[in-house]
Amino acid sequence: MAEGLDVTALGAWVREFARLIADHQDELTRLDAAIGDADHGTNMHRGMSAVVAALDGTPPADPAALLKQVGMTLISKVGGASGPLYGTLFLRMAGAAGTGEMDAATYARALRAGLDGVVARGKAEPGDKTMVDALGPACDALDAGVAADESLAEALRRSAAAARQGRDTTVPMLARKGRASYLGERSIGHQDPGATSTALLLDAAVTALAGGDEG
Amino acid sequence: MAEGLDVTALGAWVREFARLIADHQDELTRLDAAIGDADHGTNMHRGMSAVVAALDGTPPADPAALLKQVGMTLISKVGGASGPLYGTLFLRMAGAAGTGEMDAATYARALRAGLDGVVARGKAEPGDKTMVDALGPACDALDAGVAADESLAEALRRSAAAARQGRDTTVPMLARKGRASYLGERSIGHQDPGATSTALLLDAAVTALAGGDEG
Amino acid sequence: MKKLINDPSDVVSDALRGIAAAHPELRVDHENRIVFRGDAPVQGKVGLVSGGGSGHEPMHGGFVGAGMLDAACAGEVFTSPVPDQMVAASKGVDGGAGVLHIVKNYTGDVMNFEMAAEMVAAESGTEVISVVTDDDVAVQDSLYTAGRRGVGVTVLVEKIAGAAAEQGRPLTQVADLARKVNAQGRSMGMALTSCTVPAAGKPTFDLPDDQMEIGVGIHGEPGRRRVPLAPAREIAEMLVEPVLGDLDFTGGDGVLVFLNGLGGTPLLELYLMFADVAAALEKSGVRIARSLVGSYMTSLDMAGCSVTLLKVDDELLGLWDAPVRTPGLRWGT
Amino acid sequence: MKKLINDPSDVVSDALRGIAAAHPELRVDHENRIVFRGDAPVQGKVGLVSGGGSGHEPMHGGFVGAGMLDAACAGEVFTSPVPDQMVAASKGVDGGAGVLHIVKNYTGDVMNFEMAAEMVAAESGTEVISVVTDDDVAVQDSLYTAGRRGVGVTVLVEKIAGAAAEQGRPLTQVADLARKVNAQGRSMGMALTSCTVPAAGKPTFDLPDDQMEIGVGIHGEPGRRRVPLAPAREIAEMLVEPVLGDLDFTGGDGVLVFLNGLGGTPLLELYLMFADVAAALEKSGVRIARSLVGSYMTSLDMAGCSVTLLKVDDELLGLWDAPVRTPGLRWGT
Ligand SMILES: Nc1ncnc2c1ncn2[C@@H]1O[C@H](COP(=O)(O)OP(=O)(O)O)[C@@H](O)[C@H]1O
Ligand SMILES: Nc1ncnc2c1ncn2[C@@H]1O[C@H](COP(=O)(O)OP(=O)(O)O)[C@@H](O)[C@H]1O
Ligand SMILES: [Mg+2]
Ligand SMILES: [Mg+2]
Ligand SMILES: [Mg+2]
Ligand SMILES: [Mg+2]
Repeated sequence: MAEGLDVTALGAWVREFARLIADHQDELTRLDAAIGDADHGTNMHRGMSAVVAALDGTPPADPAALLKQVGMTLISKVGGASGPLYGTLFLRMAGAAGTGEMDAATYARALRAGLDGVVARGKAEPGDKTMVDALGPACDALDAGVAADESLAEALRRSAAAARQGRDTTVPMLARKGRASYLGERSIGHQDPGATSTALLLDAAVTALAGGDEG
Repeated sequence: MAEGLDVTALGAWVREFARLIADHQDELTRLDAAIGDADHGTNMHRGMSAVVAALDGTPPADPAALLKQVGMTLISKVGGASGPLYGTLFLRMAGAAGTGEMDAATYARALRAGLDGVVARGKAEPGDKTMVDALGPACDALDAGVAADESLAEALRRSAAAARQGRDTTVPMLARKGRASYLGERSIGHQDPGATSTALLLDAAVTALAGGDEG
Repeated sequence: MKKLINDPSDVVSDALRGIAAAHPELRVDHENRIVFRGDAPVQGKVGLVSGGGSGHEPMHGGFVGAGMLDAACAGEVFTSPVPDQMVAASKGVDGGAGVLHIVKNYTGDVMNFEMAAEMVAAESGTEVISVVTDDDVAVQDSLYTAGRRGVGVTVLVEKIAGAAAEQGRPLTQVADLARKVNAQGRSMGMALTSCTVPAAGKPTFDLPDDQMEIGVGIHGEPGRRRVPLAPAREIAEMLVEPVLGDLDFTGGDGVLVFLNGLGGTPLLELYLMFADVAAALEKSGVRIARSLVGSYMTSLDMAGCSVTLLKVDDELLGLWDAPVRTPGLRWGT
Repeated sequence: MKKLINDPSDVVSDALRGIAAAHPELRVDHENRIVFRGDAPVQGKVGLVSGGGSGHEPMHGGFVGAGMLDAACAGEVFTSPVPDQMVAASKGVDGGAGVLHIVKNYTGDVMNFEMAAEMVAAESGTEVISVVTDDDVAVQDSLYTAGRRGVGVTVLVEKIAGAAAEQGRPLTQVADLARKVNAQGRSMGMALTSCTVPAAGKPTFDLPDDQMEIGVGIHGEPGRRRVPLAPAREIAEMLVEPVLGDLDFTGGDGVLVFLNGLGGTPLLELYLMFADVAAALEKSGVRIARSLVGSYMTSLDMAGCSVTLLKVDDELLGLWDAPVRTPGLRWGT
């Protein structure tokens, strides 16, 4: 796979994310049942199905247009906490993406812009037991990969691994944001559903953009 | 035990019935759950507890007064179908009882008057799957015992056996009266709760009046 | 048994304490277990008395107030009240124009109300007329049986007869209207789950996860038949079809549709069911003139619903729309 | 899963069809999933918009009508609606006097309403003020968390702010009143059972037969703690005590008590609970000025209840008593 990410590559990423969400829908809902309201899988699946349908309907011309379309679709189809958060993530990535092919550094900057958007919208800090705990480490890993001049594929693998690790760190955390926070101490010992779907987003990037497996 | 039934003997009968109802409360309710509304045990227990309390409070002077007090208490404490039916049974018995000791023939006439009252109130015919299917055979058996010059104890045993047998015949019947009638064909195969409590009434007579076991 | 109760044998008296606390505009006779209009007896007005076993709330206590009942007698759970209660209620609402007893057709209710009417007649000059409701098409009607159960139409009888009484109509007219509503109404119910009678402590019947009961009443009696779970749309057909088969509801001024929840079913599902009931009626050419959706005649915590159709005309519509001010139904001025 | 539904993913649109069929006086925008007052926009009146996830019926669609909401946006089950809906609703109720958004404090609801308000501001001259309700004392309040959930007080805010808007008061006053009600209200809830989200198909949590959850919200989230089942009287104490501990409700003009059913609990039990809640309040010297008992803010089919107390004064009482004409709450002329 080429080092630059064009609109086709990004489309493949988004579609792969939709596929992983469909596969993990029940798991995400089950995680949300434990510390939330049992809808995260349903929400993400509804949103990503709409995203794929929109991509099929009006194929966007460039990376920025694609990411914007994904963000807008999520905002207008998902609702709940994940709709505005994932929607903002993609909208902010669109703002940082431009219309040309994205290299590893641009991609890293775009994802961090997305993270900043999520934090601006949701006010979560690292350790609050949210998707930020998977997205933050993923951004750091990408930056590190770019700084170490890794290939895009290598950097993506590194960031997906970091996201999965970040996801796992949410288990012992006490939730301070989102519905899980209502549980207080009882939120401890459960994996955050949003961090879990975020890890899938980064896994999808490996499969679709790095041309390799998730490992 | 003396051949004549005085107010003490009748009081013992009613108290023994109350005891049997308490013992069989759950069974009666379970039978009613199958083809009715799951309250026959509760209803009879509430009523007979009130009857015993009333007997303790104001001991009646003679058989007629006792039977009337039982009937009035049941009517004003039970409700449902069994309240008016058992209430009427005792009220009509009171009318036929008089104030002196009852011999077997008087007792048989009184019980039949009770049966007639139940039929007048509830319009059930034999075979409708109601308490009439236990009470009717019990009256017939009592009459037969009296005609055969049996002792009171023998006649009571015979009538209790007939009531139990009548109760058992309700199992294959299709209900045409009471709540069980709503079930149509689905009422078949279940024993009628009212016939079951009526069999207990006749059993109580054996224990309390015939001085013997239920045999 | 998971219920918000104290001692199971205190359920009715505890709930009456709650009704009294929540509705200072009503007067509760705790000893006789009667809910009265605060201003009963209303002079010159026919007094409406109903009642029955408890476990059907808001029926009947929640239908006491201007434009509906004057008094409601609360029996034990699923057990008709005793005659003493109906006697006390009848006396308490007698404003000189006579008293109407509205009785659901159950052996126990009929017998206890009958005895009460006999006692009132013996004791006082109060004129009592009884109207018995028997609208449940799930039950085969026959001279030789207990006949059909009184279910959903009872609420409509209480509202419409109550409005007529409030207008000052005489007893015979109010009774005729009550009979007319009963004659023009039919119902059919279904259950997704059993209910649990507090004193019994466990579900009245067991129903597998993939089955439902069609043709249930409001006392946890099993229904006429058990069938596999089906989508709301098919359930709507199963309820509407026998109702329409029993009486012609097409033409005329249309129908009042009452979709009733049985206690454990939330309003979301009732509205959803109502959409499918309305669709089924439209398909059959039945016009909806009025509708009522909610849990008004419950069967403890049973999940399920019933559909009641009432053929209406201008008179019935006028009385239905007339003001009512009770805890359970309230509209108009 | 035993529910009166068709395809689980159609639950919300199917129920909206039912609301439209049952309430011709409302206008339902099926595409945007908005329930409007039939006469919206009312010129010169502040428009009240609320909304949230579905599964809480009658909230919010059942509170649309004169004297309460002008529009309600229905999200998926337990999922906040999307900004497009609130934008369309705000436009549809804008009668020139501005629009109030009543938002329950959940991350999703707050963010989606926030985005909607930004979009309305960007697109039109309509003034929007948002008031967020957060009355649930089960949740520890802190600057560093999502804060308290908005629960029962939301119904009271919608009623009281709705009455103020109906009287023609300006947007800032209506918003201030809404904030005042939220500030003076506190709630606490409990569950006997979990609920089942239709799309999930099984109960959100497992609760043994002898346990209950104290401190639940209205989305099937487990509560703060799990304790053994207890009599209603003790449950009343468990709910009232933390509410009274959070705000002084004694003295003054008394309180409005709102005892709410969570969907699977019948009215019989709610009245019974209310008796014990009233007794607990009396013991603590809290005077009941008004009460509301019923299932007004449900959590699908969850069995359980919540208690909301609102400190009232003459102004709030007047607005509470003011006429309201919605499917869920209806009184006055
Ligand atoms: N303030 C927040 N900031 C970042 N992420 C959040 C925040 N609140 C919730 N989330 C994420 O959203 C996830 C829940 O999403 P979802 O279940 O779809 O929405 P809802 O909580 O509205 O039901 C959580 O697992 C968490 O990762
Ligand atoms: N019309 C009737 N005639 C005689 N017995 C009847 C009649 N209807 C009902 N019963 C008896 O009453 C019993 C039910 O009593 P119970 O459960 O206490 O009252 P309810 O049916 O009102 O709940 C039935 O099992 C039957 O034996
Ligand atoms: Mg969720
Ligand atoms: Mg019974
Ligand atoms: Mg009964
Ligand atoms: Mg949600």
